[in-house]
Amino acid sequence: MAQLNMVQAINQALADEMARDDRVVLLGEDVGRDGGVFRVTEGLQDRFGAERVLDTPLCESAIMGAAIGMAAYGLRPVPEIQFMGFTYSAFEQLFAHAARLRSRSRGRYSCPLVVRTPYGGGIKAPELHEESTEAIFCHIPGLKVVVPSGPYSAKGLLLAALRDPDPVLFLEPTRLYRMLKEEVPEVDYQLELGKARVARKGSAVTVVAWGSMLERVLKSVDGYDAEVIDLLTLNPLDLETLLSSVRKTGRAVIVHEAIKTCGLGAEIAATLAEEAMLHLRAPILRVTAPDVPVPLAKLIDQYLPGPDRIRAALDEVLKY
Amino acid sequence: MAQLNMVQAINQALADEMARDDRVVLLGEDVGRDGGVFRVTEGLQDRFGAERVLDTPLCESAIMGAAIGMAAYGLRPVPEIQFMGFTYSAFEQLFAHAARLRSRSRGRYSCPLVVRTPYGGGIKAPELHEESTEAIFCHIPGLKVVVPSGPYSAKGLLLAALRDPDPVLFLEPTRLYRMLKEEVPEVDYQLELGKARVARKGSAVTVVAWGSMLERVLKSVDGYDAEVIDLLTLNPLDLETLLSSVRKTGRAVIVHEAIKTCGLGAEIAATLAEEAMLHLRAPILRVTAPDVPVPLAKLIDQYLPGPDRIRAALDEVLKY
Amino acid sequence: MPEEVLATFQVKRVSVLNENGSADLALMPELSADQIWRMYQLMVLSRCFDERAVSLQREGRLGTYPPIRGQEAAQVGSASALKAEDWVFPSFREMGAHLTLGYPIPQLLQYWAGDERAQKTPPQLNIFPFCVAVGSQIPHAVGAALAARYRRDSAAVAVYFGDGATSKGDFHEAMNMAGVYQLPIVFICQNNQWAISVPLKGQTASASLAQKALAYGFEGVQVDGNDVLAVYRATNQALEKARSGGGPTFLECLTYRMADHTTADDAGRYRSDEEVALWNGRDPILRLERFLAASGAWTPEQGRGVKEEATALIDRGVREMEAVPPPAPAELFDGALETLTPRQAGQRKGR
Amino acid sequence: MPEEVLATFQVKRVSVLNENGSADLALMPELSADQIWRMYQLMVLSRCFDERAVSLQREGRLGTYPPIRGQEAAQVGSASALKAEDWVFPSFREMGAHLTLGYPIPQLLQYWAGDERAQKTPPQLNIFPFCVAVGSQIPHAVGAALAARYRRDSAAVAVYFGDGATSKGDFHEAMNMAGVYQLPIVFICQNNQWAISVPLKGQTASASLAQKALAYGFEGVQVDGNDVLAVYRATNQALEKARSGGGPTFLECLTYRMADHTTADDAGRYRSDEEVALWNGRDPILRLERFLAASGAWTPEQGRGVKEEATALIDRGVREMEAVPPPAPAELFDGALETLTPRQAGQRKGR
Ligand SMILES: Cc1ncc(C[n+]2csc(CCOP(=O)(O)OP(=O)(O)O)c2C)c(N)n1
Ligand SMILES: Cc1ncc(C[n+]2csc(CCOP(=O)(O)OP(=O)(O)O)c2C)c(N)n1
Ligand SMILES: [Mg+2]
Ligand SMILES: [Mg+2]
Repeated sequence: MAQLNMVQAINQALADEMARDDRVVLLGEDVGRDGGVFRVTEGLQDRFGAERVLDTPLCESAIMGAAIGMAAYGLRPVPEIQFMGFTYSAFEQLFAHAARLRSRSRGRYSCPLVVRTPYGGGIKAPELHEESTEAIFCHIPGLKVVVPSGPYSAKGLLLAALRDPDPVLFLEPTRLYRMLKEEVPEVDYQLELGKARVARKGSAVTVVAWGSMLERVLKSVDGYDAEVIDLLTLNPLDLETLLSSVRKTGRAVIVHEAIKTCGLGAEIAATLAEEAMLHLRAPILRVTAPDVPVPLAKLIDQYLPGPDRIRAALDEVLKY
Repeated sequence: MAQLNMVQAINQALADEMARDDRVVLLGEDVGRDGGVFRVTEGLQDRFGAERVLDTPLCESAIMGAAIGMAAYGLRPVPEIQFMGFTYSAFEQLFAHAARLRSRSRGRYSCPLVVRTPYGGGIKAPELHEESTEAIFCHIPGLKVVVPSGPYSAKGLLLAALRDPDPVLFLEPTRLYRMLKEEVPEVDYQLELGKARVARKGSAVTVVAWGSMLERVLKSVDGYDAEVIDLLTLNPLDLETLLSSVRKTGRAVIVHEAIKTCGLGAEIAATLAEEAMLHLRAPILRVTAPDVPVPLAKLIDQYLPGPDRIRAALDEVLKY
Repeated sequence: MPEEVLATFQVKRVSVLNENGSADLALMPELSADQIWRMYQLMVLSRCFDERAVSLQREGRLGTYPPIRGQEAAQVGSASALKAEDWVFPSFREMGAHLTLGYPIPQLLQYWAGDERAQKTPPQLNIFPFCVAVGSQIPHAVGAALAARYRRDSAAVAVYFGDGATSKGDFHEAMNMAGVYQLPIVFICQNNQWAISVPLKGQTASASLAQKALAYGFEGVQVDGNDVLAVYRATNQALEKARSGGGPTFLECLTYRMADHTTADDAGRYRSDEEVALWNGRDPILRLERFLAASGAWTPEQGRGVKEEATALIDRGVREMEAVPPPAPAELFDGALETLTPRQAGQRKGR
Repeated sequence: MPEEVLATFQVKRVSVLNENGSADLALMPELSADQIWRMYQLMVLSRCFDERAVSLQREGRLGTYPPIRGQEAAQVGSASALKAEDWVFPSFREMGAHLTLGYPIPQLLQYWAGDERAQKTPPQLNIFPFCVAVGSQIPHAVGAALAARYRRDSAAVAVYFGDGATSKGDFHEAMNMAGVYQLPIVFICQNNQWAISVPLKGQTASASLAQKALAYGFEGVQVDGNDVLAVYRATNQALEKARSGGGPTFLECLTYRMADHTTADDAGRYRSDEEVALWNGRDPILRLERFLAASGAWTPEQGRGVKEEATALIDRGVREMEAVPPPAPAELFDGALETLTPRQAGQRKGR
């Protein structure tokens, strides 16, 4: 098995699926000739041709909208939005169309597409290049939202997403792109969407994280009897895994890089407060960014949850 | 004092503020000559002229974007988006610009605008005319989100919003536009943004609602010792009022017409689970629409939370 | 202007029938008498459908409804040029196109009665659901055209929208993309001169909508939208061009919204009776009747016959539509996803 | 084409200096020798700023930076026509315009070092923050123009963007709105022929960007964007027209991005050395030097003097920028709202 970073793992998943299924077509700004600004699609245009890896004009809404038409026609488009911050101008297409097409047409049309976009902070890039507004997309019924936490999960989840019959938003934690390498099987494997992973066993507190926060959480919980859950799919949530862990530990801390108010942590906490209330021994704490826009490089480290804040929350719930 | 419906109350607030402050300029589709599709701006173009009540082309993103430029220049624009479902194509402008302008320019520019839009279900209208995606907008730092529950709160909140130095999304529950009349003072009065209202006193359970659900909740709690909180401002939440009620009652039920997953109910429940956990005697329940797109007329009554579901939730928490 | 001229452009206008119904024979499209008669029947059927829908709405038997009155030639003429394999992306005011393509009448009515099950297009047709968010269907059509080309299918794509839609960003992004990829698509703009209360002048300072295509490097043509033969001709040409790799065309069908914007609207608030009367005189059905009458192909009696047939079809459609049982609450979840999420499945059980 | 012609259009092109630097005297804008010299200095200053920024980035002292090399004439020429009262909406690649308008050098650098405090434009200037979301600043400019007109101010508005931005919906919606209201605004498009790796042909099938203005009913002009005098002339005319109620103008400044898209990009992956070499020969600074030299107004020595002065200014700017203390964590909350929400206030306390 090869040691790959996440960029390579995603590239491999795309290449394998394109080889297997000629309905898979990539489109987006700079995905072709240039291989994507992060080189995630490098070599794919050379290998599969310009009709399967389309360099588009600069128009996120039409990229998303065209992908919807392609999907309805029978292809399996993979639109790339260059950064999550630029999905906002494609929001109507995603919300009112991609996610609703099956329902609006009562199944006559479906919309099997995978929107790929780099996601999250910590890369010291310009404004709108470090967004983590996943919660907004989890409020869209009909859309699945997936976030890998490393090369292995990236390949397995992407292959599953590419074969899902409905639209999937695939968020790629930019900070992890080249940060870690993992063993990634060359063979085809899928990680089922909607299933979380227990990344570390523990019994005193459950810590929930995803994407690039997972790595940070795992580094921070040393010395704590913490069970760490790597969500992997943000919508639908794997309630079973979450609930059974929290019923065991009685305590929950949720860590995310998005702002606090109406972040996905709210949904997780609310679900626990609805379905595991009698098992909870301590307040459910959320360790998040503050409720302000993502800052530029000079303040990004102060913005993202760091080990100090994570450990302070653990100490706090463990007081109960 | 006159008995006004909500359309009249909003119209009065706009007219009064336009008379008082020549920086207030309305813009949107059909707001001028036609007086708006719900007649909310009726008579204002005749009274204040076409430069103050601008009929725009059909372009939500530019309506919002132009309002941002006007606000930065020193005006107090009031863009109307004809239905909440059409704010999605203006989402980037609202999120990446209106809400961030003060922060991006470190106070050199500000963005005092009020986006008005009809909101919510129950009017048996075409697709995208009955959206209630307020939670998405509450995840935008820098934006306030306000929802009146009747003519009196509509006028008082709108006057406060129009004088707020920062952008406000003002959601007008369409179902209530002409449903109820209330005494509305002709004089100038403001309801402070960020303050909820105890709409009914009670001690066994706290029910939180807003907009058109408030009326439904008030009708449903007859015979229950329920305290009903009318949020009025969705962001920032009035945590004080929420917490002091729940600390007293020990039980909370949140009712909203949006879907459950990542709805505003999640934030409220999560905040309670964080700050009032030890006072809670029962699971926190959310009575919401199911996680599917808003249906057309034939199914809308089955979609929106009705009295049965509200009462079932009350019965459930009162078991504890 | 001392500076040099970089480029010059021309935009053309097509009409076949003048207002009196006499035809410019040089421009007559190749259509048999039967085909023209079929178009006439469809225009009358559309008119009947429309009148009935408006009165059903008044009686509370349909929801808000957007009349197509005045736009029958634009819709029937363009849709008559389409083949069953073609993909069609309507806005919400193309019931004449649906009828022309054979969309079942009960199902069309059922949609306006507020039942999304009616959007399940019959399998032999490739019509997308009605699209209420103005202009947002246009990129979908571009995507379908991309897919058709990718598949080497001979299908072409037609997308319908109004004058108001040309102000939306999605119109622009989609037109531009279609130009870049030279796609097999026809953009059919029904310029009915109003977007609710906003007249064309308030929508754009462009003298015509057709010239907007110049921004995208392909042809834009203005067509007399009340002239069914001109609309057919232009659409047919554009579709042939699309199928033969000639790329996209933008058609501006200049017509008029004779009725209110919807049954919830009162156009008397914002436009003059004179203007409406003027355009009543330009009724597209009247024009075709004059053309047919001139060659003896139409008599008032035949006209009545066509209307009666149409009425009978609509009557039956209404009966069938009203016999459809209302959806069960669990149908809220139909098509939410191929496989419901656990939460959705739980919510469904509760209904 | 048997159909009738609805309309014809012309799009013009303006250039004053040819590639050898000789001027078409009929088109020379009214500029004193001092003014032209000032433009020259600013172009050199812009070049120095740019080179320094790139090397600071390489040393890790700045973040990702988008070079303006090659676009100095387009930026200095247009900004030289602006008045202090005018409102300016940049994209992210107009450092030459900022320098021309007098934006403090340390502050400009500070922004690219990742410090948003640098976006607090000095009070005497009406420059909006840099805008990274391509095209999204264009509607703001339209709003400012609406406001200026509403206030009966004599200010005009200029908005800058690239060729890529013309594909965005916001470009279209804003252009269209400016046309409808006939606003005092100049749209300045720097067509540097690339949007990252996408060449103009992949961006639009339109033969020129200037002709896109035809879709909005106002004038579009193509300007030689490497000719500072032509850019000045066209911008000045457009601003005068704007101020006198003549409505909007779209200027396509045809230029070339001589460097990588940003310091994170490698243009060698997608474009040929020949193309780059060709445009290196068309360097806008070279062209102005040739023009000045022809009348004896420029010697290599003077050129060195100008460069040295510029270098000294940039040196000082770098020193001042690096002397600014880093922001305190609590500054995250600066400008979040005029009054922080209770939750924000609590979060601020924790820092
Ligand atoms: C994005 C969007 N904004 C606003 C509306 C509300 N609305 C419905 S139809 C309409 C006017 C559409 O005008 P046009 O495109 O000319 O089509 P027509 O109604 O004339 O057929 C408006 C503003 C909408 N449906 N979608
Ligand atoms: C909406 C949006 N999409 C994508 C990007 C990423 N991006 C940054 S610059 C750029 C190309 C812009 O091209 P152009 O408008 O020609 O300006 P130039 O870079 O040539 O100055 C892209 C795709 C962005 N910043 N904003
Ligand atoms: Mg119209
Ligand atoms: Mg460019």
